[in-house]
Amino acid sequence: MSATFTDHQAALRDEVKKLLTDGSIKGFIGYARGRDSYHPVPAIVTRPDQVDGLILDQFSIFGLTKYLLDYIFEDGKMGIVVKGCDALGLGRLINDHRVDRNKVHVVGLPCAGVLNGEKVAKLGLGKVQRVTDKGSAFLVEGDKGSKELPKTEYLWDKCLWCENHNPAGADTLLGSEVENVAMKPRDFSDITALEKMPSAERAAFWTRQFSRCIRCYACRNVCPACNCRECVFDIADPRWVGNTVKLSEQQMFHFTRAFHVAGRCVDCGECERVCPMEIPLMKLQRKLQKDVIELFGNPKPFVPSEVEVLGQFRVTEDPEEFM
Amino acid sequence: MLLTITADNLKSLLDKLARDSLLVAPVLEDGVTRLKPVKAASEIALDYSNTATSIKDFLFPQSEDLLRFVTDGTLSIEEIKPERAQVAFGIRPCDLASVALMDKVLTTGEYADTHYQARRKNTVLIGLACESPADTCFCTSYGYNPGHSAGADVMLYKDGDQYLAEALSDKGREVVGGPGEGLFKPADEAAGQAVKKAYAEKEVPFGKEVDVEGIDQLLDNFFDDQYWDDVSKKCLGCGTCTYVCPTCHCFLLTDEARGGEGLRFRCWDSCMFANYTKMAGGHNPRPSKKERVRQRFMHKLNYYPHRYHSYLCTGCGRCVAMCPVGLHIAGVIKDVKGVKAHA
Amino acid sequence: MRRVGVFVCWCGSNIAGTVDIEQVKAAAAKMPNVAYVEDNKYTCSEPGQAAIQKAIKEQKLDRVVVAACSPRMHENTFRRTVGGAGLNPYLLEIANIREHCSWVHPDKVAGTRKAVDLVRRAVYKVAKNVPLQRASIDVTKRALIIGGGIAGIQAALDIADAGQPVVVVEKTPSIGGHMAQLDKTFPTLDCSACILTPKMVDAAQNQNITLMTWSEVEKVDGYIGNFTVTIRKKARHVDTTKCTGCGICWSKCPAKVSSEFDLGIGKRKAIYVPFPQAIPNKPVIDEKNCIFFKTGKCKACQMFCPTGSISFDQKDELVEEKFGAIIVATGYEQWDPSPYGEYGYGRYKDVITGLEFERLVNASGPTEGKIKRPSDGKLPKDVVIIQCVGSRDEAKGIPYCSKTCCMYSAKHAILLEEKIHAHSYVFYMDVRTPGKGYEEFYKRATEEHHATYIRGRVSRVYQKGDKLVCLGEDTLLGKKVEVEADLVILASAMVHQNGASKLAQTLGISYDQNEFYTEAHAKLRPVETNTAGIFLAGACQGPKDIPETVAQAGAAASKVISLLSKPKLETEPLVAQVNEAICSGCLWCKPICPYKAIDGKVVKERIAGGKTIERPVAAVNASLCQGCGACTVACRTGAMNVLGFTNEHILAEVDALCL
Amino acid sequence: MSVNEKAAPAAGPATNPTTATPAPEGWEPKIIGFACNWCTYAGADLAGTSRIQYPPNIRVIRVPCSGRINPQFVVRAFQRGADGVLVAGCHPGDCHYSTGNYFARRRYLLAKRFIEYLGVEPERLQVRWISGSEGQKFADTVRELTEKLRALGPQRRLRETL
Amino acid sequence: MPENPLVPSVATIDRITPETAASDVKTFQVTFDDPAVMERFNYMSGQCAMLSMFGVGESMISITSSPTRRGFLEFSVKRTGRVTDVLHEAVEGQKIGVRGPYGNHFPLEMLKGKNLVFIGGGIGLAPLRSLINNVLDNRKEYGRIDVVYGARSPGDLCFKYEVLENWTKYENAQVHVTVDRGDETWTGPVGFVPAFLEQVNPSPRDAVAVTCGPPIMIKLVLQSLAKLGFTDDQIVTTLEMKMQCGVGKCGRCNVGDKYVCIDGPVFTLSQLKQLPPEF
Repeated sequence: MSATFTDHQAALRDEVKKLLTDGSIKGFIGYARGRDSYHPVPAIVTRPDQVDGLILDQFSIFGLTKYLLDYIFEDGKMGIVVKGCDALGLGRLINDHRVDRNKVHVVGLPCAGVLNGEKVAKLGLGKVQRVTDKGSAFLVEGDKGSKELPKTEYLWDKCLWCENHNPAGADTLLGSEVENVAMKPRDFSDITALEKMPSAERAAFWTRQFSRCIRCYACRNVCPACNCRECVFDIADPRWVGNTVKLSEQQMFHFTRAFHVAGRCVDCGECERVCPMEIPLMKLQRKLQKDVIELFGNPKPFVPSEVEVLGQFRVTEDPEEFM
Repeated sequence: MLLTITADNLKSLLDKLARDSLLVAPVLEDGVTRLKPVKAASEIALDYSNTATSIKDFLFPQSEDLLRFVTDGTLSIEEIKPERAQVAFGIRPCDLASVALMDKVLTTGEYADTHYQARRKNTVLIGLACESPADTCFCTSYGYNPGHSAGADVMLYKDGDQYLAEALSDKGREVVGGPGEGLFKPADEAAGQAVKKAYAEKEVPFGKEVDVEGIDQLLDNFFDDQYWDDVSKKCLGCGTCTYVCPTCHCFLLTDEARGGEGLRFRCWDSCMFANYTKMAGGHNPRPSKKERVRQRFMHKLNYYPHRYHSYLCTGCGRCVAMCPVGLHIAGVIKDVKGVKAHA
Repeated sequence: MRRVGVFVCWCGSNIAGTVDIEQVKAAAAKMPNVAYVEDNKYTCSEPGQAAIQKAIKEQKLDRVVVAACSPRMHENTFRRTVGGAGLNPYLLEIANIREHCSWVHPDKVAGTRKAVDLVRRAVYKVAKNVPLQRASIDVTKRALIIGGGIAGIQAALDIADAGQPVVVVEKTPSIGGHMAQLDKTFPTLDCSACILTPKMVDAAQNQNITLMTWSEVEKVDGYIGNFTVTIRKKARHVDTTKCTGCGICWSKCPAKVSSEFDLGIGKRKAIYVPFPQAIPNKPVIDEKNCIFFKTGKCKACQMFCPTGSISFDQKDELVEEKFGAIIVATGYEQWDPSPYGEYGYGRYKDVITGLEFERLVNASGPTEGKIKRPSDGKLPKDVVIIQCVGSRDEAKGIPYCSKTCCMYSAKHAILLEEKIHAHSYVFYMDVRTPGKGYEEFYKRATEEHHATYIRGRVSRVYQKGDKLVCLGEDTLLGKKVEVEADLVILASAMVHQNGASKLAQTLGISYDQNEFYTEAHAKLRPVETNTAGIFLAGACQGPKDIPETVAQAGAAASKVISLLSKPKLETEPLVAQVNEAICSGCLWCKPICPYKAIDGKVVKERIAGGKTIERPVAAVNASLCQGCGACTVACRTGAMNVLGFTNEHILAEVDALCL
Repeated sequence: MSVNEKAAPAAGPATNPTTATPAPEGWEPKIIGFACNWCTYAGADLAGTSRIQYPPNIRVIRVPCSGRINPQFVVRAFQRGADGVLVAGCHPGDCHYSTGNYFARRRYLLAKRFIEYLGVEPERLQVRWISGSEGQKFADTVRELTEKLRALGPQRRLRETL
Repeated sequence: MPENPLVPSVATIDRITPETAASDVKTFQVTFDDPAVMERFNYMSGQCAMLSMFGVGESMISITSSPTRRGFLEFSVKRTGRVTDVLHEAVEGQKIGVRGPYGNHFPLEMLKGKNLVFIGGGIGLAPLRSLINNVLDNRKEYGRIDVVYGARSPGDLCFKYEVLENWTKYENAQVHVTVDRGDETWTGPVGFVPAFLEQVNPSPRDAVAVTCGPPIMIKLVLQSLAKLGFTDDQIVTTLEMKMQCGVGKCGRCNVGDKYVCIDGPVFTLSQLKQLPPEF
């Protein structure tokens, strides 16, 4: 049974303290306790005295890499803790020439899956005392009760088909690498189901979703692929998407955002997770992923590569539908 | 006068209201309960602590038309007046309280926001006291409570399988006496008062954790504190807190033209957005997250109280629940008190 | 507010016939920024252009919209007009209300409505136009000619005469092309070799001309004035600097193969010159048929070569050359008429093509000019000539007229009668003789040389003894005809050169459905392609006879000469441009660019707080960029734009059309 | 403004725009065409010079290359009220800029599916390779698209009027 | 007059005067189409109005004409963004939208009887021009007047006729003009405004200094004024902030609990010192 994140907490604090003290980093991006045991939040510490506020627990889902953009013009290195999925996000930022790898100290966190805090919070286990990895389940012991939670039910969806359990290229690795196998194959059945709907029904589905959008841009702001210096939605001239929240603008917004990320999405799912209106944004991204896989024979479009799918073509192999 | 109404009669009333005017009520959709126009009472969700977004959506909509203009050679401007009357059902005490805070900004002073005023005038607010405050709720910190009814035209309190009701304004009395005629029964005054008291005294656990007392003064000399630097680092710069907040009211004006015709809209804006204060020449007086985060909390807890003598927050807890990075007002209040305590 | 002038053209009745000009004018007058509206009978005419210039000055116009024909037709004309009036030439937009409207929509109401929309599009777009300046680039003073037939030779001579260096790349061992295979040329019947070979010699001797035979163009990079071309010099296995062309090698070569030049009627050796007058008159070794290459033994040629010129180790060589301009003169192929099973080509030896007949009748050909029929060497008495074999037959995929067959068939009839008193029966669909002296030539064939012209098609050819019976119908008489012939000549179509489309893709030029290269404008730019700096000469653009080919070659040459004689070239300013303020420097635009015009650079900038930072941005090399705009779509933030077709433009156009 | 129904009120509920309402009397589909300068625009010109008639429902925007046609333009056209969009360029291999249409092909393979996925009827976005010599194909494509759109009725899924 | 304060009234641009050599500053003379609106548009020097370019947006611009000269409004506008871009492309006779007047104004009561030092930089002279003309139109009510004005180059000087000729004609009024960089035509002083101000050396006695210009200039001018002995109560300046509504609702232009649009833009230095140092 592999170690849990909490097992690495002390090591992480020691490492960050050391790095901050010896001046190799000027700040560290990690996690801190949120409003309860189930919602750890990002924390950025710059002084050794803040380090004890850093935590690591099995609910540490937040992809922190986007914060690196706040420091690209500052001198010195930032430290950051990344899981396998986050490492892809970091790869995205590096491949997009937005983050200089040399200015980041990467602390890698091997990951056997992250518990879905939203789901676990509803179980009423109270304040979490301990989480133990039982192989196919996590035993969560809280002050109001304990429960063994099967991974297939209580991990985030993306963890189930994750094939990047170990962050590649970390400067420091917490513990040792974990077995890197997907718990189940990547599943596009929900996408297929949507595709099969009649146009009008599908339209109604998306209308309902998009009409909830409040245009808070949390999805954009958390997305490692949405890393433009100046986002197209913030540019007034030309204004591609209007400020109003009319349905057509919401749709233009979501179409544009999704398409800008097409072939560049690292499948971290953070957009959907942070959406306060619970819009199933990954159903947009995963549709594009599915099509990219099917059309362009790229089995892993979510792994950042030298040239992304829309930056290349194949003369004869690409499907020809437009004759 | 206290009244009672059965659950069935309440449904009938809501059906009537939905038929006769625009009825806005909580609806559960894809796991999110929010206020939406409904056509029938059956669409309404009653099992919710609070709606994801607030009554603000309907009094101060996220975008609304202000005027229509025609510019083909000459210029004509046609002012657009807000639409028809609406009834909002299921408004929680914190949101009722927020309306009073919005009123201060938008209807007082030299200029009144006529759109907001008109919507306020044409909206009947039917409040619904909180049975089970969420663990993010802290209305009591500001002196509100789960039974707080100020701002409601009609206030409802669930009492077993019926509702205790109180019409608190002429608009409210018109509902009770008009479409509600025959549906309400007089309540036993003492029992009714007991119900109200029980709601007013209902425990709000998180409220006990958040002590707002004196925070406005504490912040008077806090503008330059290192704290803003530290806390703002984790801000994602999204607008979630401001858009779900029932009291945030920042907006921008924007034009959209097609050919020689167009509309000017008023749309919500967020002080968390970098462009919010970016000037035409490119200069931004609030260039980083630090200034923007500081502005938001100083505004709610210091500037607004200076101007209007109350906090611009009702403890609805939406930002507590929804901020993706846990940077919310309750935390800031606690932090500032902590910093000040240590200082 | 802009002051846009809208000029609506009648184009005589071409537009005014189906578009209500008054209504278009009235609608235009109400469009935003429009300050002035005028109509003209012919806007492109001198008075029309003068009217625009006058209005620009008098009405203080700062933008111009011309609603007329396609911008592909007159955009440049009107840019000059506008420029002549002191406005920047790029403050112009064209509304195409002719090709896209009046000519295709006979319904005047709908057509007028569409014309108004198209004008509105242009008005909205032009409001976003900004003055653009042309940049200048250097020109490599050297031309490349692909193809060493008469077109290539003529163009090379003309360019060389003007003092510009020129390289001719020819894929066969000799220049000369198809013209070298011909016997006599119509309508004058002078011998093809007599007029061609002097030109070949001139080309070989001209200091300014470099001939690269047995070579092919492999890759073309760059742009007008600055092409970089990779040429494959195929291994010749003969050192041309040493070889004297004495001919011992091919006389000693034991491998006999059929001669491509003689279309299989004659033989050649594995080491060979294709024909006696070949230039260069130096052999190549045909690796496929050379015994040494097949078996590793022989080397007879090497043994006997008095100059030691032969080397079996030679490899293909890739050379990279720079050119300022390119002429494509790759010519044509004769269509293989086998698909017409009924004519028995390939089945009956005495059914031959026109080009094969040329070799048969040619004094330097395999029969030394004796018209011996292939089967038994007898001289034919009755010859059937079938015209339009392939040509004008959509079923065979050749919808067009090959243009030369009527004339060469008449020539064949004349030659047959003149040389061996054979009688020709010419089956034809139409006889087309537009050309100087052509009709007279055809008349001579019928009147002086007694050729029998039968209007109709041959339906079947079959062998009967040593005769070929041609069954057909005389459609004029409405009678079945049956001719017993000794020889049947098929006037087979001229089709595109093998690999024409591949070369087009290498060059980045376009071709039509028949794989002939497309000229920039059918009438007004017949020798240019749409790719600046690349020109066309000869039959690669479509069937042509010799005079036409020579004329076009001269025309292409003159275009090249004028291009190369410019000290600098002015480039179109409609190229990509980076808004550095919002560019993230992600450089996803870079892999998209076909011209490698995008690269990264670092800009310095002061940020809030007064700190100066460095950050990467994309940079466009404006002289490499051709303005395709593919990069713009890769740019999420919209920092990459194409001048003249900016995001702002296109969004405005969409808005205008959707009103 | 063009033939259109009033948009949903800005506040509150987004009414379902796909609810079928019959096409207004005299409605004709509006098609925005994006055509590359070198092939399709030339093809459309050829249709003109050859006097090949086709329905007057299309309005063409000339762009340098199909690689220039941002899918966002297409969505914008739908937003502004286009009933159909034609995206057209040179045949693969024939691009004046060598490779623009290959990128376009990839983009539109994805974009077309994605726009459909959002609930726009697949017929409304047509992507076609039409060469400079294919005046007839241009005319046929427009006719075919127009007929399909006539059958489908007005596009309301993405449309928004002021 | 529209009921909603956010709805502008239609006005016509009667005259456009380029101010600078590069034409990046132009003065627009505007009148409301409805005379009743014109009549009711009572403003004071220092106030602003929101100009609407429909289809693009609005921009808050200070009124540069003096309320003592009625019947029209003048706005001097530097081309800096989308709205001002299209405004600069406007032609005479074109219609625009105007709403206002907004904000507070220069404290005339406080200035009365005092010696006045006006210190302006570049387009910052625009609001001061309203005040200076106002004061000059009531010349007797004020003491000595010094106008210290600077611009980057001679071509960047605005209101040249008034600055260089008209104002100097008034009694006991002096105009001191400097440029950061001279050119072949310039024979006057060269140097930055703060240093130049110290050379001009106005006396703080019975004086009030009013300054307006780019933030960096104001910052240095305040230092120079302090050096010259002006107290915080003797110094009046203006703040600049992004605005949308102009009526204290939209939330963005506050500094501390003051909204620049309704509580400003004019503040005395002592008032400013009560406020947070940043926005």
